[in-house]
Amino acid sequence: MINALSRYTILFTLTLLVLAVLSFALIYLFPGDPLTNLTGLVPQNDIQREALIRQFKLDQSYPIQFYHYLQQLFLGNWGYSFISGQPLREEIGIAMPATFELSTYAMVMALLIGVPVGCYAGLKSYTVSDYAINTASIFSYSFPVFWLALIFIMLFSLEAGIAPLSGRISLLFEIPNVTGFILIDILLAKNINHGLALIDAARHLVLPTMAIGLISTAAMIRITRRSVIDVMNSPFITAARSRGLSNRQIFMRHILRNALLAILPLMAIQVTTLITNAMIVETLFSWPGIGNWLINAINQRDYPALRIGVLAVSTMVITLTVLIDILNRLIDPSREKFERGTI
Amino acid sequence: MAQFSLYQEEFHPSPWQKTWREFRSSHIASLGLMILIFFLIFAIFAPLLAPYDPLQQNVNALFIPPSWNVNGTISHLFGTDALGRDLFSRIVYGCRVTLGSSILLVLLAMIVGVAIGTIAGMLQGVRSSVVNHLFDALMAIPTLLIAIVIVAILGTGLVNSMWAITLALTPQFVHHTRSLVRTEMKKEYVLASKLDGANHFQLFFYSILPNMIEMLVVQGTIALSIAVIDVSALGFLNLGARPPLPELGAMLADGMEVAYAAPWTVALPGLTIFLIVLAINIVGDGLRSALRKRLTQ
Amino acid sequence: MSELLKVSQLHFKHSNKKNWLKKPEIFELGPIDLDVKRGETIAIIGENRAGKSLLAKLLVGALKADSGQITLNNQYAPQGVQSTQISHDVRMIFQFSGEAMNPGLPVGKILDEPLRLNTSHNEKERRQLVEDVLIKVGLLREHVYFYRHMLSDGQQQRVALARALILQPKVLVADEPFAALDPSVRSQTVNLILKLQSEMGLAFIFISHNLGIVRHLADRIIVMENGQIVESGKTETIFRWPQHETTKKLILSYQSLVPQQTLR
Amino acid sequence: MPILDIKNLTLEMETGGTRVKALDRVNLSINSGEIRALVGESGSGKSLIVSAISGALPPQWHITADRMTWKGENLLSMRADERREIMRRDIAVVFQHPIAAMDPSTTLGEQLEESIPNELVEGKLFWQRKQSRRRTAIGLVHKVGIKNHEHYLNAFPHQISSDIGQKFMIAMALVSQPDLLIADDPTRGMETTTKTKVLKLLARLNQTKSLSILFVSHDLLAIASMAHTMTVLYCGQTVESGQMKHIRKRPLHPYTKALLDSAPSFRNDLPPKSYLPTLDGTIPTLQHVPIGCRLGPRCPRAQKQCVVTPAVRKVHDHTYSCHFPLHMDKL
Amino acid sequence: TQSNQDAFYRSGIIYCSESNPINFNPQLDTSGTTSDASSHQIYGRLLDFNPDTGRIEASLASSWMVSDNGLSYEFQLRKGVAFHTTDYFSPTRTFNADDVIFSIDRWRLPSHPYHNVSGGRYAYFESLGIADNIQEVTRINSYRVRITLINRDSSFLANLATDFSVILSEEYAKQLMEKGIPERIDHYPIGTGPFKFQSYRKDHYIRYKRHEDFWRDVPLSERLIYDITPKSSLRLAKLITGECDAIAFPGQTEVEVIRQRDQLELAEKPGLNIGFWAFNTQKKPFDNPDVRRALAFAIDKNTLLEAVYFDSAVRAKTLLPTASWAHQRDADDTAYNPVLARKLLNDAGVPEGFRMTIWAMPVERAYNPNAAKMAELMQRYLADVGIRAEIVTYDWTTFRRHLREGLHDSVLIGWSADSGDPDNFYRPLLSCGAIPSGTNRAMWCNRKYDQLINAALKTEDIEQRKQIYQQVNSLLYEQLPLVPLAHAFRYQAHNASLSGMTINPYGGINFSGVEKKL
Ligand SMILES: Nc1ncnc2c1ncn2[C@@H]1O[C@H](COP(=O)(O)OP(=O)(O)OP(=O)(O)O)[C@@H](O)[C@H]1O
Ligand SMILES: Nc1ncnc2c1ncn2[C@@H]1O[C@H](COP(=O)(O)OP(=O)(O)OP(=O)(O)O)[C@@H](O)[C@H]1O
Ligand SMILES: [Mg+2]
Ligand SMILES: [Mg+2]
Repeated sequence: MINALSRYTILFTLTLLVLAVLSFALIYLFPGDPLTNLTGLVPQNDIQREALIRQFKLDQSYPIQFYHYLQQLFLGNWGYSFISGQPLREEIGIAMPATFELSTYAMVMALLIGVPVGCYAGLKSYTVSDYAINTASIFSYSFPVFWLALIFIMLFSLEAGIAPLSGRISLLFEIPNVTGFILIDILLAKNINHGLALIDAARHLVLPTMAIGLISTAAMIRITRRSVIDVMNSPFITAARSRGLSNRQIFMRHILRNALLAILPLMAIQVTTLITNAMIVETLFSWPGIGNWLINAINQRDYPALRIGVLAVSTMVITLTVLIDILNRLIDPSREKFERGTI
Repeated sequence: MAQFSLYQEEFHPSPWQKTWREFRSSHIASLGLMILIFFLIFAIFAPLLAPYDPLQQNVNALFIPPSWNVNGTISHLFGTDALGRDLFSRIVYGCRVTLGSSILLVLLAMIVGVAIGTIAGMLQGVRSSVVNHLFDALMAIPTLLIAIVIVAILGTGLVNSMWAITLALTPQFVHHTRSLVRTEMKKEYVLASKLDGANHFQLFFYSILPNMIEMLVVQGTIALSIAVIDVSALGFLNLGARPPLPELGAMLADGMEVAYAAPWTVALPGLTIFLIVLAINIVGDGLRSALRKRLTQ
Repeated sequence: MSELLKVSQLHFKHSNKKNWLKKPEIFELGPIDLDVKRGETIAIIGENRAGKSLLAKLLVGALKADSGQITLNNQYAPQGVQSTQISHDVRMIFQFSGEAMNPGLPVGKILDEPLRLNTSHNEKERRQLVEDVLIKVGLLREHVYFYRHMLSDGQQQRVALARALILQPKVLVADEPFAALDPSVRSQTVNLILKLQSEMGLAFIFISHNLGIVRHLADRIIVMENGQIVESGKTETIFRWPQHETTKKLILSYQSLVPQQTLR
Repeated sequence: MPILDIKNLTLEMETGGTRVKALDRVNLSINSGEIRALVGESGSGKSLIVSAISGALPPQWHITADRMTWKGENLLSMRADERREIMRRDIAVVFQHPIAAMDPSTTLGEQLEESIPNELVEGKLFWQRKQSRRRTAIGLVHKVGIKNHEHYLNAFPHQISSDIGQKFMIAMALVSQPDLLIADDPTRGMETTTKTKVLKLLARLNQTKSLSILFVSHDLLAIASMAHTMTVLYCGQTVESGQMKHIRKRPLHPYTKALLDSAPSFRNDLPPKSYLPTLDGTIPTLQHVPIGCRLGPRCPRAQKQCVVTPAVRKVHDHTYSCHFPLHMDKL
Repeated sequence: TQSNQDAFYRSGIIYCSESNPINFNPQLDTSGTTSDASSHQIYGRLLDFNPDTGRIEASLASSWMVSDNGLSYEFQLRKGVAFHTTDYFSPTRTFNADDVIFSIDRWRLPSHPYHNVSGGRYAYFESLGIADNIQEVTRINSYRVRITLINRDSSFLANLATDFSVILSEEYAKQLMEKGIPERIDHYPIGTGPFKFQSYRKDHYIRYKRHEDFWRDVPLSERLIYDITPKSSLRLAKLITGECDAIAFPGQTEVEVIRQRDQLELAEKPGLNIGFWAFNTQKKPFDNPDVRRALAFAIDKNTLLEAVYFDSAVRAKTLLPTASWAHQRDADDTAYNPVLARKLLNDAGVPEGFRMTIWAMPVERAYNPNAAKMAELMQRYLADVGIRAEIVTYDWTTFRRHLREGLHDSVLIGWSADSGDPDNFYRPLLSCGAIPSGTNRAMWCNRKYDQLINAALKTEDIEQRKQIYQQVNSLLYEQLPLVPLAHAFRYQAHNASLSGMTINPYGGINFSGVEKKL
């Protein structure tokens, strides 16, 4: 196991290194001045420019530049947003948790609803309820998330007026950003009406979470159902049954376990989809997350922000996938090689 | 000498034909396929089917509701948009742009992915595992990010967004090809071919490729549904196709500006994307279960 | 009888290091000396994991030995998969499993492959050869269009045999060719091999756990244990006067199963 | 009074759009303390019978029988939980593919311990029970001839070879001290020494614990050495059934004879390297079974009447279904 | 509890604005977004326009005197006007003459230590050439200031009342300079306005708090929040769901929706603005007036008006809207004539398939509610005359940055007047001095034009000025550096629960006196 872990660590570092190289290359690939792309600073005159170039070692060879770049990344000097002039680390520090929070809730929703429903459909495979669930899930799964979100907005916000359509919380609340997770930050905040704020935040959360969550839930149902059916049809379940184990025992000890083990690697893909969907939905719900931030950055041609943002998100996603991968390996002894499947 | 009584069938279905038979026996899957073909016909014969030029503006016909609305006219089946363009024609062309470009890029991703995946699968040892891991990692990077980077470098546009999606889809094919090649390579018939003196190239073409086609088709449908969603999502976010081009996602984004005055400009393109994706998913699902059925038999 | 295949000091070491916690499972094969004469049938017997399959693979060149050499017709045969001479003259039938035949290709294509790769016949000649060999192993011409899923186990085994025979090899190596076959199909296969041997002068090396068949078919027996040949000799000698412990155990337990009247 | 009694078991299933009879009026009965062998070619439906008895068939298959009783209780009309109870207490099954029949995500030890019925576990507190389970498991593993229990109890199914798997399956089957053991090809692929050991174990259990065994195999040698009675199956039909020694001496059905003849070990008169007697052709696929006697096209004695399914005939306790049985003239 | 909850939601006003301000100092930027976010909220001016009459009235200057030659202006300042107290600044004194002098000298004097802070471009003042016309600003006493001009300027007082002539705190500036962070003055502003700046997050919000010591006695909401929402449809949606109390620039198509809803109120007024299509006259072939004329002939203005403004606009012939006293009713206008257009293009040597860019604003403005749509319409018209137009759009800030760099071929943009004076149209839009300041989108410089508009300022005689502007109009028709398109209505939509909202003809939104009732 330690062997595998160290292998993972090496490969993971390697991947991050590749990402770092790519993001470093972006300095030169993006249009405009490499210096600005790197730092987000616009030198006012040539003297300042020279000084900055020397400071960021842009006059040195590429490897040295890259080394310096890595160093700065580690030290947390990620440069400044070209547009707002804020340190990028701060901006990402606010935007990233927002996306993460949204995805987490959607994921929790997908797991809490998707897995039991998927199990149910799998156990009742080829019955009416299974067909109904399956049809519903393939429908939900086919929604383009942006359209679904629009429909939600029209139905629930504009027509029914149940839930607000933008932001994380009414702007009247002033919630200091501590953890980046709004619900936690509300609890940490002082001088506000916590109950009111929590309700308000929850109402803001409902629609975006639903929009992302519905698609992920549908995917989860389909994965779980498939996996449960596969496990149920496998000979070892027949064998267990003929050993006289009770249905409950079989389900809890054998079906569930093996089905979930098969689901886990697929979750890695789901995480990617989920975060992509979260990023798209953010732009519709004005959720102050990383997706919204990146889209704004591209509209504003804020190259330093783009570079760091892309690096940050891909690092996050890859870290998550690798973690799931390792988890999978830890708890699933039987899988020799981790294979990704499909829904 | 042994005499065989041969129970000859009318024809000898190849595995692929068997899967096809299974597929056709499912009504839902066939229906999905029909819808998909319907859209494909839209895509291919758009110029013949569309009653108007999708770019032709008509200021005298702004915001005409769809024909089923009391205020609608039959000359504009789906109504018109904010510039008086015929929405039906735009959607027909939209299928062409969105679905057509998706198919193209999936094919491209497939070819590249299979090539790399095969090489990675046939090479053993460290090189392969590093390549594999890197591709796995790349696979995790959301399309949106890649698209953002590409758009930042090359500028917006349908073609640029297509590059991005191709780039994002390729690892998936690499991965599946690689794992398939790996498992196939362990099988005895491959060893037998090797003993016959087949080189890697021959092994691939005669032993592995015939067994890969189904995986490719299934994987292709998955990739296609992702591609359609991605193409339109990027269009929607203004990172892909540019406004006058009738791309479904871009049309949707366009319609959002006038969502109150003309809700159908949001509803219909969205519905089209949804139906295309749904049809692809149903077909993919049908294929997979047909495949599964064939394999368990 | 002339010496066809000569194996000397063949050595193979394999260490299986899957789990870092435990000691690597080292498996060492050999050194092995063996010679095979024309038309001779040799049976390899031994316990599970004795290295029988490994030896078979080494013989046909599916694996590369660490040291030692194999000479074919007094010619040194280079080791390894790409050696055409070996693949031409020493052919292998794999232990029956669902994977011995490519599921995506029809029988005709499968049989065509060795010809295409190893001979310079044109399309038509190859087709002719394929049909000939199909008939030889007791299948029909029409079977060229069949896919794996349309054939029964026995027929699949015949295709494997056809594939081995199509290049007119001198030595045929078979890894448990009968184990998974039904009694009647098994007898058919045994008969087929016997017939081919007498027709083509084929040397036949096979691995089997079925001592009944071994006794019936083999001229010579090789007993393996732990990667070593512990005993070898004429069939009757081995069966009547086993020397090594393992052999004794094997023969004894076999005879304890065989109904008494046959021993009388 | 047989403990398991099956009469005219028919199993129909849908394959490739057509409905086929995979089992056609199969009769099988096992007496208490008896070892019955079930022989037949691959695909003849042996495993299907095993599944039918253990109730492991997919629900969409149609199963009918005139009689299918366990100790007088009708298995077919039984409620699922009653049947499960019987399976847990009285009948144990060793499946054909041992590795596939084990949960890939659980260690062998756990699975073995899980199969130990609660009433056989000593102690009240859970760790005592746990220890007790472990002890029982180790004992069992030793019993079936696995020495290195430490290693194998903590191993996962994919880490073991199939002969170890088979032994484990047997251990798992024996754990509940059943009345009937159904063993589907338990010795496939084992080399002779191990095979003999396993067979001896089964025979001993049969004698000491009066365990009835349904021994499914096409290894005639193994069967002949231990079975008391034997049922021969061909293509989903029972062709012959009776005392082992009778059948060996005087098989009535041409197929049985061909089967016995094909094993060289049974024939001391056979010169080495001579052709073995055999039937032509192979077993037909289910979609293309001939009407009437399914052996028909392959049978050396086939005549016109063979297109009618032969009735079951009985001579003493020796049943057969053939229009033109062998040796009958002598009887 | 319910009442608790109501009280809380009533305590603040949320305004959905259309874009990010560049900073919080309107001196530095002509964009309405920046001034909306700062001038009336954070700052005060010496003079103000009365929102109803449009007349100049006293503000921080309690009274003023103009000398007879029109060159000297003396202002009496209001006493006891407090600056904001925030976590980044605590004033020790109230507003006085030093603040006025600092505020004017900052943009007036290139030698001023603050002049180069934040880029040193003061677009509005530069484009009108005001800085060069001021001789000096003198302090008479703490509450009295005199401004001396070089030339007579009939629009001078009006300019002091515009959104751009805000009063900054001199004390704060000094403090910042000592700390070495002078540029903070434009990002963490201090003023005397009704609201004090609290925090800003790009693309997200701007927060203000009530200025407790505001000198005017008007009701003030406790909190003011700008919710930055670039999409007009989304702004309307938020207005409907009550997430915004007021919105900037409701889309023209949405006006009906707002009218139909009881809980929403829509105020409209003919706006003092002009939407136009400007050519980058420094680029070939747009330096050729014939090409520009050809392009102008290629488009049908009436269609644009119909499709983009939904007839809530007046067709523009000149730069001046109908409401202006200098409006010329009978001015020449280009008519739709594609044949002529093509001919002119051929004559000018512009080939078929010529590619050009039309830059379309990403945001709604009063003068052009949907530039992208207009660009698409024009794209088709241009295609008819064999020109392939590509539509370019960026985020608003970036868009204007690139415009200033002159990267465009042509651009759809416009101008909202800041004072009613005609010079406020002619000078910033097309004078040579306005090129570096970035308001001259055509980058067009014409001596004769400059002479004419300068002459117009020298006289107070309305008729004479009208005469001059007619000459200017015909010069513009000849040269056509830009094609005037429309003068649009101004709309302002807000929730009916807001009271005290007024619509300002010169643009700019003001939340003092606005209250929310539930
Ligand atoms: N491809 C391989 N390369 C190296 N070692 C192998 C390989 N395959 C198997 N081994 C190892 O070689 C040893 C011998 O295995 P082999 O399959 O030759 O035994 P066998 O005698 O054929 O057993 P059985 O009777 O069960 O088939 C085993 O311990 C196994 O771990
Ligand atoms: N799940 C299934 N679906 C369709 N057909 C099946 C299924 N299982 C078994 N069969 C068919 O039923 C017949 C009997 O199969 P069964 O497994 O009982 O044979 P067997 O006698 O056990 O053979 P073997 O000796 O190889 O184990 C075969 O023809 C097989 O194709
Ligand atoms: Mg072996
Ligand atoms: Mg079986």
